[in-house]
Amino acid sequence: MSFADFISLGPLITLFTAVVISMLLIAIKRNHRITYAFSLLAYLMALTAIIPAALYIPHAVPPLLVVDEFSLFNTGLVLTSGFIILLLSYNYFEEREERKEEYYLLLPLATTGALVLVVSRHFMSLFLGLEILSISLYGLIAYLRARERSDEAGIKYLILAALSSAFLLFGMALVYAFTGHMDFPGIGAALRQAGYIPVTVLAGFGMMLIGIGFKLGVVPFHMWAPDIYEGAPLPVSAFIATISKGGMLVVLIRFYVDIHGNDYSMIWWMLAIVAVASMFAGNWLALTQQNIKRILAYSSIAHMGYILVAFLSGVQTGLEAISFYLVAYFITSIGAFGVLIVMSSSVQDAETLDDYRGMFWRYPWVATVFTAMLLSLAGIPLTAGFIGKFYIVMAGVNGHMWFLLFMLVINSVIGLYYYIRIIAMMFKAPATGEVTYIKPSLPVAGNITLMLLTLVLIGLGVYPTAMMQLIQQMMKMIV
Amino acid sequence: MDIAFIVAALIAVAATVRVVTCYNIMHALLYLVVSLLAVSVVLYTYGAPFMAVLEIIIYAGAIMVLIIFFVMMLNLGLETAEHEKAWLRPRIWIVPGLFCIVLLGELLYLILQNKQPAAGIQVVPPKQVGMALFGPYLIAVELTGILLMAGIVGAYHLGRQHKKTLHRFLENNLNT
Amino acid sequence: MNLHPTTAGLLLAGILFVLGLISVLIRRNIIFMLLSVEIMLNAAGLAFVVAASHWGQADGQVMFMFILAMAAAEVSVGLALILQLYHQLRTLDSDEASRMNG
Amino acid sequence: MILLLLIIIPLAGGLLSWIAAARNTLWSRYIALACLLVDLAITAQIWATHPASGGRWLYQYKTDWVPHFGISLNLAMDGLSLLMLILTFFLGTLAVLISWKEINQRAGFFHFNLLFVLAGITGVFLTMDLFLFYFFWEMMLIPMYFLIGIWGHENREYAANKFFIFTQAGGLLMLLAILALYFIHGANTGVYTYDYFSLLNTPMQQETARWLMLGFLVAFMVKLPAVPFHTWLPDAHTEAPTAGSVILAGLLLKTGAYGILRLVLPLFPEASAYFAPWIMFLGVLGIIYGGMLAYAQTDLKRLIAYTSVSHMGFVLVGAFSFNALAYEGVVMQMIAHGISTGALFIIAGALYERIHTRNILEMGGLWSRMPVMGSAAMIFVMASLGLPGLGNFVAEFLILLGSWQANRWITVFAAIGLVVATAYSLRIMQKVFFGQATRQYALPDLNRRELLIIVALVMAILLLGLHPQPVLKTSQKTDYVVR
Amino acid sequence: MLPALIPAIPFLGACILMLCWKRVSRSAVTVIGCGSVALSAIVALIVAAAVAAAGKEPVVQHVWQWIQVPGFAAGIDFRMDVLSVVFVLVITIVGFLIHVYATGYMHDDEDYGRFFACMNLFVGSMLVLVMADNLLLLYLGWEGVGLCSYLLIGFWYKDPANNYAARKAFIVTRVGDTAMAIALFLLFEHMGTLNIQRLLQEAPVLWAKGDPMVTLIALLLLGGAVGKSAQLPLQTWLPDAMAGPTPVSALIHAATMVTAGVYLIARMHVVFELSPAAQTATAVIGAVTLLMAGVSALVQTDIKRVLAYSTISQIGYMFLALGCGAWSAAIFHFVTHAFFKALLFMGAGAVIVALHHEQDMFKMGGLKKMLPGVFWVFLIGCASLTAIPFITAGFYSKDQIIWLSLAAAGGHKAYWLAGMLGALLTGMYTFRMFFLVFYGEAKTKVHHIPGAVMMVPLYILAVLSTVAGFIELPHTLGHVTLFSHWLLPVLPAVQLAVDSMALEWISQLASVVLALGGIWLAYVWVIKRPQGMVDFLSMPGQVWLQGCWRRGWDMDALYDALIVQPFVYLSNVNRRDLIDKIYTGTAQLMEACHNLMARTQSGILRWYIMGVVLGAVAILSVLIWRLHTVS
Repeated sequence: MSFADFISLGPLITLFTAVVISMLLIAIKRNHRITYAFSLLAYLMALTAIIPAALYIPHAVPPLLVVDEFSLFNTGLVLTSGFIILLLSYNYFEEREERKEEYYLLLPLATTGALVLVVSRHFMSLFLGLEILSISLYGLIAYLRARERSDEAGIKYLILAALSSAFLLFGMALVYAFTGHMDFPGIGAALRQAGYIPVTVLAGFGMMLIGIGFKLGVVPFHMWAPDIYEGAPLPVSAFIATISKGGMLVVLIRFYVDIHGNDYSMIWWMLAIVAVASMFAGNWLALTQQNIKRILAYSSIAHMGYILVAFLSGVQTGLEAISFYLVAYFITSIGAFGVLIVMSSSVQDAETLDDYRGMFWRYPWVATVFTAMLLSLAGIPLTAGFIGKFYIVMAGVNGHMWFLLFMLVINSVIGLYYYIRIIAMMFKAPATGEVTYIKPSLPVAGNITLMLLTLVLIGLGVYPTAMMQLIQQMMKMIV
Repeated sequence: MDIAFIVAALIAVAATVRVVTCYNIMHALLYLVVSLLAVSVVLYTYGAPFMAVLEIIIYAGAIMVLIIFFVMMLNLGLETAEHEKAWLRPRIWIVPGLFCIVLLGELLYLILQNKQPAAGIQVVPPKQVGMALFGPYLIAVELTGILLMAGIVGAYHLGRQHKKTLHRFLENNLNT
Repeated sequence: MNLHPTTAGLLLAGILFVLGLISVLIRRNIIFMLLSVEIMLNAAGLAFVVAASHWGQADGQVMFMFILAMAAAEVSVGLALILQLYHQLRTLDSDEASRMNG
Repeated sequence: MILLLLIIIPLAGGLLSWIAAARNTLWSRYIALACLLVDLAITAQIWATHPASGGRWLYQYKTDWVPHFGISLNLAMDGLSLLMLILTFFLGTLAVLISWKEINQRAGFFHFNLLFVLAGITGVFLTMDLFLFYFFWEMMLIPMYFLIGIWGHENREYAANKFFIFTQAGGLLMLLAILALYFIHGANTGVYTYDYFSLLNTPMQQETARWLMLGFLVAFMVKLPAVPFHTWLPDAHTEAPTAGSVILAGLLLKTGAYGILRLVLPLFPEASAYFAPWIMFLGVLGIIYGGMLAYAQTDLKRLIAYTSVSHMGFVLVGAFSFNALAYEGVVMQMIAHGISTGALFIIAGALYERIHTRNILEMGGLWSRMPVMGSAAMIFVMASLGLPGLGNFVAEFLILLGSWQANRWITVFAAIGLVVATAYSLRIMQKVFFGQATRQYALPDLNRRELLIIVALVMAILLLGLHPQPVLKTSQKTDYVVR
Repeated sequence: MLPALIPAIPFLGACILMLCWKRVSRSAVTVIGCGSVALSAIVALIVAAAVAAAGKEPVVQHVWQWIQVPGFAAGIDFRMDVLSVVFVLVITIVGFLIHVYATGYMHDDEDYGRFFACMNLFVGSMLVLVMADNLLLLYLGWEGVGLCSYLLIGFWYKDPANNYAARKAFIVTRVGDTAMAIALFLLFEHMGTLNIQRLLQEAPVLWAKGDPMVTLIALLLLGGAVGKSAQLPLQTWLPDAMAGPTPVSALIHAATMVTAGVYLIARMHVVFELSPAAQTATAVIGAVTLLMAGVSALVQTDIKRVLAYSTISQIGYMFLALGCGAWSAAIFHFVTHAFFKALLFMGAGAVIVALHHEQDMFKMGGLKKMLPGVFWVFLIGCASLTAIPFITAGFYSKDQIIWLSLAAAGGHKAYWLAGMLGALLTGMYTFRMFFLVFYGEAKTKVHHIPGAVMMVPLYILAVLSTVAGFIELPHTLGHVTLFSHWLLPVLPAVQLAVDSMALEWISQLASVVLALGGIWLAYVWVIKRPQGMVDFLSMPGQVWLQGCWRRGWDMDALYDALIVQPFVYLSNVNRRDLIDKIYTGTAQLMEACHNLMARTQSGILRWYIMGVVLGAVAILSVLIWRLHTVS
């Protein structure tokens, strides 16, 4: 590995090194606070490492990895999200689990997996990144051993993830068998050269889609999502909702672009069906759901459907839209889970709708944040989610996908119902009589984080230009 | 078509079918080992001697042993077999089985669509593998390290026995 | 039989893969499920090696090794989890682990 | 710049009054009132001084917002906008005043929402950028949703949800149409922009234009509301607090009409002409169907709500007549309906405050106890049935006069709608104020604050009826699509 | 400035009264209420003099521009020409008298001020109606008087029946108004203006005689007129309108507002002249109405309803005259009718007040001695209504109509016969009422003798009912044409088809005989042989017929069944808005989908794996399917 390789992969290496060091720290002395602080520092350092890496872009580390603007952008996104999730985690674990320190190993490890995904352009690194992510997540999901649902969620995720990995691998093998390449550009070139796409390769793509679809949580590979969101610790749910999905999406984009996915109508059709099914399933499932974690899970299914619409538009705007949407979605999801976290008591998660009854009148600021997040999910102006959805619709219109857009509109309307249901619940008058509410922990760090997230959310909603320019620049490079 | 391949393939499939149908978990595991051994022969016939060895050592040798050890530790023998018998009713497996058969049919059909020019099996010697592994794929090896570390940390955290002494809050909760 | 060797290898891998899949589907015992997933992973690995032999490349074999490593990690974490679950539920029935639904 | 100020004042005022409410709710009320009065003064000043002749645009303000997409902060005011703004701030001021005593809970947040709705409406009336239009269009929903959902009556949540979902659904279709227009324009001219003026003459296929036009139209018809998209309205109006009902009926519905005038017709003249008979048919259907529904209601606010459906049918009929007379009438109708229906809601609200029911079967004989309120109600009921001398008559007459040239049968049925209007309007008076009092109430008549509001409204509706010329003249500063 | 003052003063009075009648004393209300009308009357006289002085040139005044948009303009413009002068004078003078009378009649009412506010408003609106220079302003007055009529019929709002009557009056007239509005649209479409003078000037240029368009317009205008003037088929509201206080009935539902239709047709006579069909329609409507209403009046028990039907009948005469082209005759009858019908109503009002708001004639009787003043004026009114020859105004006006319905160019024998029969009926019902009220034994005690305030207007009107006829005398009796001559600048002289003095004599004689015959029949019926009549009337079939007549030929029931009930039924069926069901249905569908989907989230791991497998099968199936369709 050359010096340039080191610098380019700086964020990844920094983070992983930090994990090793922090493991040693834990071995020396178990201390929640120190480990926490060190992990935060690690993330910050990894974020800083992006700056020198940016000097070398675009830089390929053949054959596995490539560091370009797109990957650096997403590296930054992943790291920032991880950092925020970590910020929100401290109080959550403080009183729930006696052994909290391993969390600070597993979370950066999972983040590392996502970072690998973000920079990978090869089946091998894709697979390894995915598995690093998955295996860390097994541990994270089941982290709270005292909680009944954790194990259930963990085992479900484990079996399904392994199963879908198997599909992914088999699909990769098929592709490899008929193209002789495992790196994305190579596959693309081979297919171009062949002039046609062998059926078996298509079958391989189809099976890979299962593996990818599982991670993205799209129909019909979505069923795990609500159970895992419900069973996992809240920060981990936030992680799964954002980083895990985002990393996969990034690699999917790269793959799709490199193999010139637009050339193959078959893939388009598969994704289109999946997109429509995801939108409907997600929104229908969430409609009268009482558990907010599950609502968020279902909503994320629907959101992946929306993203796929942009994906399918086959225009550069679509990819830009995905990137923007991803940013908005990250902020929003983390914000929403963040609210759940700060509203949870030290032992019990605030997850049912009733826990939020009249919340606006008791905790106006947190409720405002939550409202902003939900409105962003619903795509209402003044929030980043609006611009994101606008961007997606714009891409769709640009690609003349009227049917898909129409479905999107219908689903946005359905989706609206359950978002405002939560909002309405928060604005209801508090229940009269003897009702014991969960006593929220409301940690200071969490509150500040949420406030900042809200500011960014609204900032992006009001002035998205800078972000858009960045994304456009970056997408020009990869297409 | 190599006879060795055909024989090994048949054994592998047969053994795997037994894994699927066997009630006793120990038997199933042993059948799986047989299947893995047969697969290792297949690997060998496909010019991957090193992989064949690894298959035996790691899969059959390490992973299966781990599982067997685990099963023995939990002492799951007979009781589980009874359960399996009770659970494996046609009513339960017929529909999924059908779908899987369909899937199998489709998969095989698609694989058979292969129109590549026939090329012989090329042996890839272990040295070449080693060169690749520590040449271009060095980073991948590093990543595998990370992967295993994640596995270890996860298994360590999850595998530890519960202490009955819970956190004070949880304790209160349980008491009340 | 005049099968293309790559095709033959892939067919075997496909059969093993689906057998594993059937097993995952019809078994309720979680250990069996884990086992079956291993079959599937192994089949995928086999497919890689077969493909590698077609192209005469080492890449497929390298991939096989990584799959092996991943399978090992998977099993270790999986067994740890199953252990936890067994302690809680006193059963390995995966259908029992369905307290979350809706 | 002054246009931007018009939007910023209520926004800032909203925040300020929310914050101030923590100290003293009275401050909050005064701040809200002051903001709206300032805006009202500004617009009135513009109205009073704007040159009779000269260009169409009184003010323009343009600055980049998201240049990446060709989105700009493009505000402009012509006669139509000016009139709508005056109406907005006028009714806004009244809305603050009527909430003075009615809203005691969370007054700060109430004013925050109220002012934000008004800011959104102001934005809609001012913006000349389609993206921005959509932005404001959606922006006013949320605070309105809160106004209904928090301070509404018993069934408020259902109503608020319904309102929100309906308007969102329409809005999203409009978004699709806006974007399609954007790309078509971009593809044809190479300039990707949301600028209204640039998009005005986008060349496109007739077929496409028709679809896009429908996208816009549905959004506006939901808001208007036209049959068959009207069913959110009775619920929302009924459940909203008085101020909410006033804003809804007086202003929100007008944004739909405004959208038709500003966007649908100029952007798609051919397509509009193509669909005009059908849309006019829907309009007249609304007039009669809404009227019949109004007649059957027992809930006073619901009754008034359905009268809105009926009256807004006239707007639809007029707007698609492509006739200068009808356009003038539509503008008049927007203003007059805003005032008369707003006033009726205020009266309904005042009644509710006194007798705690909206069921007209439980009322009766209230004239003797509240003669002033009764007289006021009589005036607005008469306005609602189109009595000459009051604003609505001028509006409806001009609309019918104009639409007669476009489609006779539609006009005949619309005119028959006036008979239905008589039936339901008089029913209000008969059930509420006439007859024997069923219960013994000790009812105070209008107090000084209410009197001030009502007098302002009466003056307005009388002026509109007897001397509508200033309004008509101002509205002529807008270029309508005339065939 | 003067013409505008005429309606402005009553409006001002109305405004003042509306705003502060609770705060000023009753006498102040009286002064404002009556004073404004009196002032208005004085101004009207001055303007009339000015018109006369200017050689009957109209006085036009533009007050302000009401509506001006491209292509259309309408101003608040008043125009006093000879026709308007006649109406204005009648309205203000009779109005003033009725106001004065009302100060007595309404003296004890708690809403005294409101009453005068509405009355003033009415006078103002009515003046706008007759002075308007354009049809839009006319329409304003037209609807304004409708509003006042509504307010005053329902003046005693506590009784739901009154409100019902008020509402009915408003809605039924609104139906006619709608027709009129459409006529306005048509006029505007073809002429581009609603200015009456320009319309009248340009109509003959634009249309040939008998043009279908002009017929349509004329018929629609007629629709408006029949609504307001309570002619067939929209006459049903007027009898119910008697629910209002009696001065209201006198002013609005006898003297002025109900004749607005007559005014409209006379005003738009050019249009009607262009359309013989519409003229025929007018005449036929008038003839049929006068007969039907006359028959109905015959069997009423309520004194005010008799007068109401009589009003309908008399306006029928006016319509008949209009239909025959005898414009000035119609207006002349309007004037005399205003006098004697106001007199009769107020006389009836005096009786009603005296009997403590008893309106049933069969509970009256023998009042001749108790209320001699009322008796005499009532007698004069009855005589005038019955058209007793030579000494009553009614004779001159009505006789002219009967004669012209035969002799005029648009006349017809059938019209004449109807007029004749009407004369008989008039005599019968008038004197049946008269005898029932003033003769026979007293059935109700007199509570209250009407004072001077009430009686003086009666006396004045009695005089007017007598002498007003002398301004227009037939050929046979001196041939004075002051009135028709006065109207000549506006209303053309009647075209005579038959001009035979002998025939006119015969006609007059016949009508006199019939009128007197009617009186005689009434005498026999009520006083001489009441029992015989009772026997006759209780014959089978007769009872039903009588009931039918009493109910105004059951037109109410007919409309009720045909229009009102279906409307109410449909409204009530749809109260919950069926269209909403589409949306709630969609919502329910969504919920059903949710429930369906939620069942897939069973929480069972194997089921989830099944999902994955299904997905795999689906993907590969799509692939194979596409493969075959593509290749």
